[in-house]
Amino acid sequence: MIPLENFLLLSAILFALGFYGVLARRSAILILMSVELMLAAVSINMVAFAAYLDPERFTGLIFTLFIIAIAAAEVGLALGIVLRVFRERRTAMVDEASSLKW
Amino acid sequence: MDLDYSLLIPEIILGLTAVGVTLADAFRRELKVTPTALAGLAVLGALGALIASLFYIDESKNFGGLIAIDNFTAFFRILLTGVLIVVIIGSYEFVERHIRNVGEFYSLLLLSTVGGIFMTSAQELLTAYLSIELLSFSLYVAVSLAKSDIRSGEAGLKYVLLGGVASAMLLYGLSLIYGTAGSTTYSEIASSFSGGIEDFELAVLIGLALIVGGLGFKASAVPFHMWTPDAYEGAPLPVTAYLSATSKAATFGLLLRVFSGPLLPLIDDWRWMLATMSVATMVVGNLVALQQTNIKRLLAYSSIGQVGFMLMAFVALSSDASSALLLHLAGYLITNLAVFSAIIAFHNRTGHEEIAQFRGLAETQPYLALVITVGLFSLSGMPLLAGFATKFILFQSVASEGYLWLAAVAVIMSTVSLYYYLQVIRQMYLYEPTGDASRWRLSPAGYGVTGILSAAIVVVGVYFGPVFEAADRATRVLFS
Amino acid sequence: MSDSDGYLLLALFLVPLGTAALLMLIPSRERSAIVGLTGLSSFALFVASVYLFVRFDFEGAQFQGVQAWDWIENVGFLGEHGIQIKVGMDGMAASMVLLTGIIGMAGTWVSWKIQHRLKDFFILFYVLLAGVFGTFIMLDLFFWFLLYETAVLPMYLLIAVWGSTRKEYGAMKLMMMLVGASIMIFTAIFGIISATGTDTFDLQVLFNAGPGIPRDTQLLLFPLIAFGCGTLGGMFPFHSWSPDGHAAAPTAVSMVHAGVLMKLGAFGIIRLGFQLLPEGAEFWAPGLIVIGITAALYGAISAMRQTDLKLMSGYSSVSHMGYVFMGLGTLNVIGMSGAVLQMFAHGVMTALFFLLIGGMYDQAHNRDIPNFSGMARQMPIWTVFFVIGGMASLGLPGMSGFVAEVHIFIGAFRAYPVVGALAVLTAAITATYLLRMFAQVFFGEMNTRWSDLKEITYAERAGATVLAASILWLGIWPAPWVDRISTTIANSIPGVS
Amino acid sequence: MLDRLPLPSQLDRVILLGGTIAALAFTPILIALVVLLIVDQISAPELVFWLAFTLIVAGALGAVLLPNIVHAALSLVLTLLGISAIYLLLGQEFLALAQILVYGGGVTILLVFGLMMTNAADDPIVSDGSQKPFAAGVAILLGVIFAAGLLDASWGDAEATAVSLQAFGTRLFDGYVLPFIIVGVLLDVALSGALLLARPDAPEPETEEAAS
Amino acid sequence: MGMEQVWLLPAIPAGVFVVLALFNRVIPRRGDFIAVLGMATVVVLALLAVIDFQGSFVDGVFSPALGENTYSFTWIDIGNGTLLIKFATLFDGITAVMVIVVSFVALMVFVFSIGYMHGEERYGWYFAVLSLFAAAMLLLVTTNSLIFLYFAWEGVGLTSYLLIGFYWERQSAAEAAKKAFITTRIGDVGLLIGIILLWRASGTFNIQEIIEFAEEGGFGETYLTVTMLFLFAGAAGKSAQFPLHVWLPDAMEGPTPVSALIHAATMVVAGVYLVARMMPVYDEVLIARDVVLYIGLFTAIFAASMGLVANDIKRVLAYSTVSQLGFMFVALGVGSVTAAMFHLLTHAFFKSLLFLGSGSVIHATERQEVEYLGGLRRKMPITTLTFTIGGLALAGIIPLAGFWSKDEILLEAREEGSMFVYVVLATAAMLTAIYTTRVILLTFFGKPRDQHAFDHAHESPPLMLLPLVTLASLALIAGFVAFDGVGEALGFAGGIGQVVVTHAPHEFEFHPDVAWPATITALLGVGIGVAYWGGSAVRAVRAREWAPELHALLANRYYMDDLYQAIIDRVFLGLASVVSRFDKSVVNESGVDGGAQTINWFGFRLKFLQTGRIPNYALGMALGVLVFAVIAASSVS
Repeated sequence: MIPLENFLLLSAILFALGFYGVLARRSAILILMSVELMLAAVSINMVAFAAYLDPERFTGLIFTLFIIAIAAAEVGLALGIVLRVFRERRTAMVDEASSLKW
Repeated sequence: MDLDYSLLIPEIILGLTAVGVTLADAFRRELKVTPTALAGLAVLGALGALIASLFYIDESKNFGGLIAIDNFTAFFRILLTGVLIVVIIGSYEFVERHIRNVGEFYSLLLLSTVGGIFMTSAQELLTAYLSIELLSFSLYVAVSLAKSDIRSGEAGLKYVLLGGVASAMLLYGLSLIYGTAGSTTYSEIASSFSGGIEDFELAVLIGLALIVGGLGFKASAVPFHMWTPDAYEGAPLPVTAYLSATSKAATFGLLLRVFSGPLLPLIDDWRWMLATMSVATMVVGNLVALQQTNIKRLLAYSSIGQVGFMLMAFVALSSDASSALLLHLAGYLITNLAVFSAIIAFHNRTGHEEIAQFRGLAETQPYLALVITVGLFSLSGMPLLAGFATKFILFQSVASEGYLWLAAVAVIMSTVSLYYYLQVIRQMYLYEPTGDASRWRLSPAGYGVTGILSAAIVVVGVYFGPVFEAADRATRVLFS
Repeated sequence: MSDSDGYLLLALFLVPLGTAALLMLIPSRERSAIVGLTGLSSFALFVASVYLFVRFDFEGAQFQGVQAWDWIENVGFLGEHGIQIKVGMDGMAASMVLLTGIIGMAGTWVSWKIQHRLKDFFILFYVLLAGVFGTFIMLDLFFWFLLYETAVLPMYLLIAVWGSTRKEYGAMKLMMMLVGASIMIFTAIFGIISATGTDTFDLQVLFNAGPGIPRDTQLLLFPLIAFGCGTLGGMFPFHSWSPDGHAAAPTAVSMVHAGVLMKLGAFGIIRLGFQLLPEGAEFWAPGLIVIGITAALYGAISAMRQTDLKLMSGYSSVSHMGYVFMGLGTLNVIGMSGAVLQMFAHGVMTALFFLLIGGMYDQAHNRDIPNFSGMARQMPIWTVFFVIGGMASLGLPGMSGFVAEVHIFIGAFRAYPVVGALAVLTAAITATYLLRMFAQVFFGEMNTRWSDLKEITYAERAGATVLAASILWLGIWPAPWVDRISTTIANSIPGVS
Repeated sequence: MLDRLPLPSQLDRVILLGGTIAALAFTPILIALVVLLIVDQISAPELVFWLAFTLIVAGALGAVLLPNIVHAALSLVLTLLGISAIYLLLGQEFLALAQILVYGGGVTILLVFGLMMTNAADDPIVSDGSQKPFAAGVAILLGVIFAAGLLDASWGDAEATAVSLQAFGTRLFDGYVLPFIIVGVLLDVALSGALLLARPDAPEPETEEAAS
Repeated sequence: MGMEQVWLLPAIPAGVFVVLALFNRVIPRRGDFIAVLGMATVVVLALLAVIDFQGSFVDGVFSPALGENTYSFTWIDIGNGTLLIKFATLFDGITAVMVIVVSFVALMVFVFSIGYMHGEERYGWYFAVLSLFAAAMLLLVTTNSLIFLYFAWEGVGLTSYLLIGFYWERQSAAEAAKKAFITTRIGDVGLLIGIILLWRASGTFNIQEIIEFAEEGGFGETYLTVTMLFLFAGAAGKSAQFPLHVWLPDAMEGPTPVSALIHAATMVVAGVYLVARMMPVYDEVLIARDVVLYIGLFTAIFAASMGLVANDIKRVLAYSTVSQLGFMFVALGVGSVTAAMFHLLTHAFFKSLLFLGSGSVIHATERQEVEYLGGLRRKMPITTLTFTIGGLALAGIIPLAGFWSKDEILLEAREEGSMFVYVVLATAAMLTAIYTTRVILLTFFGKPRDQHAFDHAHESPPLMLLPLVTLASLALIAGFVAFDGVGEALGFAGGIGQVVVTHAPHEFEFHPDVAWPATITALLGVGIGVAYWGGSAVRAVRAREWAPELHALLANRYYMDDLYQAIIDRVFLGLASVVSRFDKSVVNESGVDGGAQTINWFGFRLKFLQTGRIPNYALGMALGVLVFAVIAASSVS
């Protein structure tokens, strides 16, 4: 049977990749997508732990459910803000929206 | 499993008020409600919640093992609803002028307050996380709600994206804690950790690092603070005030619950993290503040510095230190709100927010100048004002726990802070006003709020006994 | 002095606060009302301080008129009587209170001629006075320090708004250095409380617990107190706020600041340093001596080259405060009594200086020594007072300065003869620069440029008279001060020979 | 805005690209895994796991590396699908379902719309930020440490147990009602906020010049 | 009025001072009569005290009943006895002499001043300060406590400062006053140090107790030597001994009566008084005494030589004062209080006489440079007569007062000191005779050189002549108090040698082997003077042309003033400006402002971390977590 470590490894990799996206990308939407990857990594963790270590209460599963919901909500909200910025600046590139600094 | 919803009446009131405000706003034309009326409605709701929460003092129940109803909760219920009331009254004129959608705005504030209260009262990671998000989401929106201010959108963007990253980090940390402790309720986590973590020490430590990072973001602690100045500057003034008040208070409430509860057994593993963060925070916050020219940004950095002071309480975590922390928190909120309401009043009249534009305020509006001066002096810890007493107690309790060096750093930094506050005071008192030097008056609300708050500053500064008492009773719950 | 006098002690800092509060209610244009109120309350304070000084029975208990009101207790780390408003007076405090009463009154009088925002000035001024009075008589460490800081707080605006010349710079520097210095006091207080492990700020409790602090801790904490309070006392090398600050400050503020506030620093060293940390004091006393004599010489020599009258008296203050620290460092009852005497003597003397300089500057808007000559013809009364002050400052017998300095010298000789000799020499240097200034400013051909200067106002004359009178009194019949101070020193400071 | 949605022209290219990736990457892996399966080195679930693993990692790599926004978005879809496969593997059908619905259905479409409305169609190629090297370094380090932390721990040798949908439901609705309510409120906040922000300001003079 | 009420003597003029200082503008005649009356009472009381003093001689030895001659109260008492400062008075031979001299000369000067200062703007103030001086001086000579001695010591210094600077509109006067005060002050540093050192070992300020302590050998040898040298520094400063003599000639800027009282008769002899008073202690440490001796010796001849060429009549007298004080110190140096006090007494009379005489000259001619005077004898005979008497007394012509006292000193010098001392002293005596003659000749004889001044001249009013005559007569007879017969006639136990002593009292005997040479040198000096400056002083002029450098050297007072000036300007003020520059640039700008700027600079650098770009912010967060994680990991494995 599949050992728990495999899933955890997967989530670690996924989280790192997501973080890489956040750090490396310029488009706000791509950064959002990377955040989604990180959240996905979390969900994998949660589910895996729940399934392996906490089968009778499986709080992790519920956690995951909420995470999915919140992830969706976050995307929606963020897109709204991105659109506002885009309307004001004609760009969705985060490093071009940097009038606030120092 | 029966759930006693009566325990949540204050939150329910807030929530319903939010709905009511939204509806009233939606049918504005039909019902002919003015924005001011909406504000009034919101205030009524908040007031109701405040009064309602008075009935839960010395209660010790919990709601389905998720929400604890105890003195700690009561303390924050009163604190946060109070903040809400002050912010709304102090800023309704501003809101009507500069906010896109008034009803939405007020309902957001109400809901975020609910989120804040749940943060401080949660007994379980999932609830805690969701309350954090409720607060954050409302603030994401509120920050970007400014009409025709290009900075607002950018601030919102930064806040929401980085907030997303932060909550991802936090969640990953939580998942590790969940995995290692096998549960998400504080008490069980505590018991399982106190049993030792040899099997998966590194995993737990990483989890701690991630949690510290994620919560550090919400508390805007260095190096997770960088959204703060931009968000504060970009957000409409009331939101800035609210950010610096509610979101900080709630976060520290949550931190206290978490670090004095589930994570207490691991104190030696996270103490140094918080110590580092605390020192870095006060140094960076205060030093960079020296360079600011915009009052909102200045206050942003100064609030970062304050966070540094408050984090000390966790390094020296103990019942005394925590009650001192709550005392300082209360004093800080009062002072901060006083300053902000004064600045909002100033902005309503002049539309300025550059420090240089405060020239000669002592000529044109001596009262406002006095309030701002009192507030800033209090923030810098000058005597007779809240800042001195609360800082003194906080630092003393930290020193008494054996962290004299940390207290020393804090004192040095609070002295540095005096310098930039004096820059503002200088502008107001030393120079003649540019443009018209004619006197002007505040709105009654402006006089009321600022007056009450500055009075409170002085009272807390000289006779802080009652507040300290309350804080003490609140924290005794945590360390019983 | 009966305990019922404790209520009077309480009044000493409640009255100024009340005055400030009342002033807020008076509309600014009611000048006469403002003058009346301030005159009344300053006179009341003066009378009270004299009464208390007289009533203090130096053969009685160490602290007299002790009254305590519980303020905050049994919460957090605070235990029984955690923080209380506790007043009480010992011999030192008695003389300091008297000093404050005198200078406060004189300062009030000379400030009446201020035109710009008189009311706001007096509000801040009285908060300042409240802080000073309170610090001298407070027996609760929390409130002690609170009031200590309160005495510094109004300084910035007082100087920056009503000051002269480089006022912004002076004010900012003064504020930052003094508040910066209280970093050390803060830290030391935290250290003391946590080292004694007491759950109360009651100073009398701490006086008993303090000596129990482990030696190394004391050695660590004492310098913090010494430099922290010393900065306010213009201790070399942290003195540099003092000349600029005084030069910039308005008359009354210079008077109170040089006259009383700098003494607050030395007072703090005695209260917190010597009374709480005897072993630390014993260890560091030689350091104090060295700093003291250095400051004395350094200040005197720097004063030699100053052309601005206020800068000159600023540096001479540094020099004279050097005597104070030296006296403290001698660790014997003579020297330390001398130090406290010097605090009083220098207080009235320097206050007189600043009063006179201000009285002249307000008309001439010029303080450069080379610009003046033969002023004795134009302003004889001014000159006479100035000479009295000067003679006191250079330690002429019959004036306050001599009595204080001779004690310090004797004490110093007892401890370290060489230092004593240097100290006496310093007195001669002081004479040199003062007499050079006299010869330039008062004597010689009258400089016609100033022929329209008037004699100082009656209010100023009155103030100057009070100060000069106290200079002479202390100089000719010092017993009242010496008895009160020396007994207090002898009884209250552990390990003083 | 649907008229501005240039999917068809994009789509075929995307399908081509996906096909090639599948052909180039998966075939050898598939073959390798099948061989392993045949020689009984791994069990069937493991085969599925490794397939999903590859899919997820490949999709994630595409999502964070591909210069073309649209491609990135689509490869994100691959990842999300792969994750639902993982859920299935762990026996959580309900979650897998939710994952596919919410992500594959909702989130992705949202993202694509967002892309389109921010003119990604006109110039879909986005260069990466200047701090790419740091990003890579930090990400790799994080990944390594996390992996280390997770792998050196001794999790015991428990088995994954499936949770029945109705058990899930009961637990959710008696234990976690309050969170459920909170999330409801939260979604309301998010969506109304999104609407509010996405909608242009009520026409006011300064808004025009702010928008322009 | 007995010896124990002697505190009244200072008290009265002190009271006068207070009254005059405050109210002189409202009192008629500016209150000068109050001052004079006050002084007169003092004289009377002084005489009464002396009579009481005479009564307390038991067969020729001064042995008052215990506490009979003293009055005391406690001024400061710390830690009951740790530091005990008592005011106490003392009355013995030395005091008697001083009291008489001070009160009497003061009275004379007061009277003279009424005429001399008439019409001055600050007439009342003048008398006020003069009374204050009298008070301080009397306190100085009557107190028994070193602290109060210092008290009075500084008091006379202050009054001297005020009176030298009386004409402060004159820059020179202001400068002179400053110079006097500071120079004496430097000496006073020594005095105070000495006093405190004495206390440090003996634990008391009471002179008698200190003396006993010293005689019991309570002090260490070296310690005491150093102490007494410090003490002598004070004396030298006040009595204008080399090298602190520079202030006295300049002090002549003050009104002439002041010079007569303060800078001739009384204040300047305070040093002599002090050393005499402490003589038993000096006897313990002969090194210190020798220092006194040789300083005095050098000063005597050094000052006399400058007197030869000085042009200002008052300056000549000033130099002679310095020189005569030198004589007294020589006497002390050889251990003879008697001789010193004797000379002090006579010198007080004739020197104040000379000053008052020159005062009346100046009053008449408003000139005081001898080269503008001359031939005044026809205009002002009485002044001439009295001045000449004084001059001859100073020159030591038998049988005038000066002769006897100087004779006594020469005798002591030869017996106690060495031949060298004797010779030098004799030379000094001759020089004295020379310059005295010169002044007399140039002023009163020969032809008037400044016709205008001469025409303006007139004899002084009787009020001014009265003191002159009185003092002149004293200058004639005062010397005879040396004879026991005279002393007994006056009611004393005997001659001054019997009364004013620290060692065994000794009778007066006449030593022709000393007297003759002394007389001869004196006459020789007079002769030289007449020879050079007689008539139109041709020889003097020629002498000047013969050795101009020498003349320049003397006229410029051996360039000592210039040297001091240079030291003050270059060294002292140089140091001062270095220090103040250090304070400005290092302590203030680098230390304080620099610190502030550094902090600001850090802030300035740090703020640029806030780039405004989301990825950077995220990177910050990532790094934060990473660092925590890495440290944690390293802590684990």
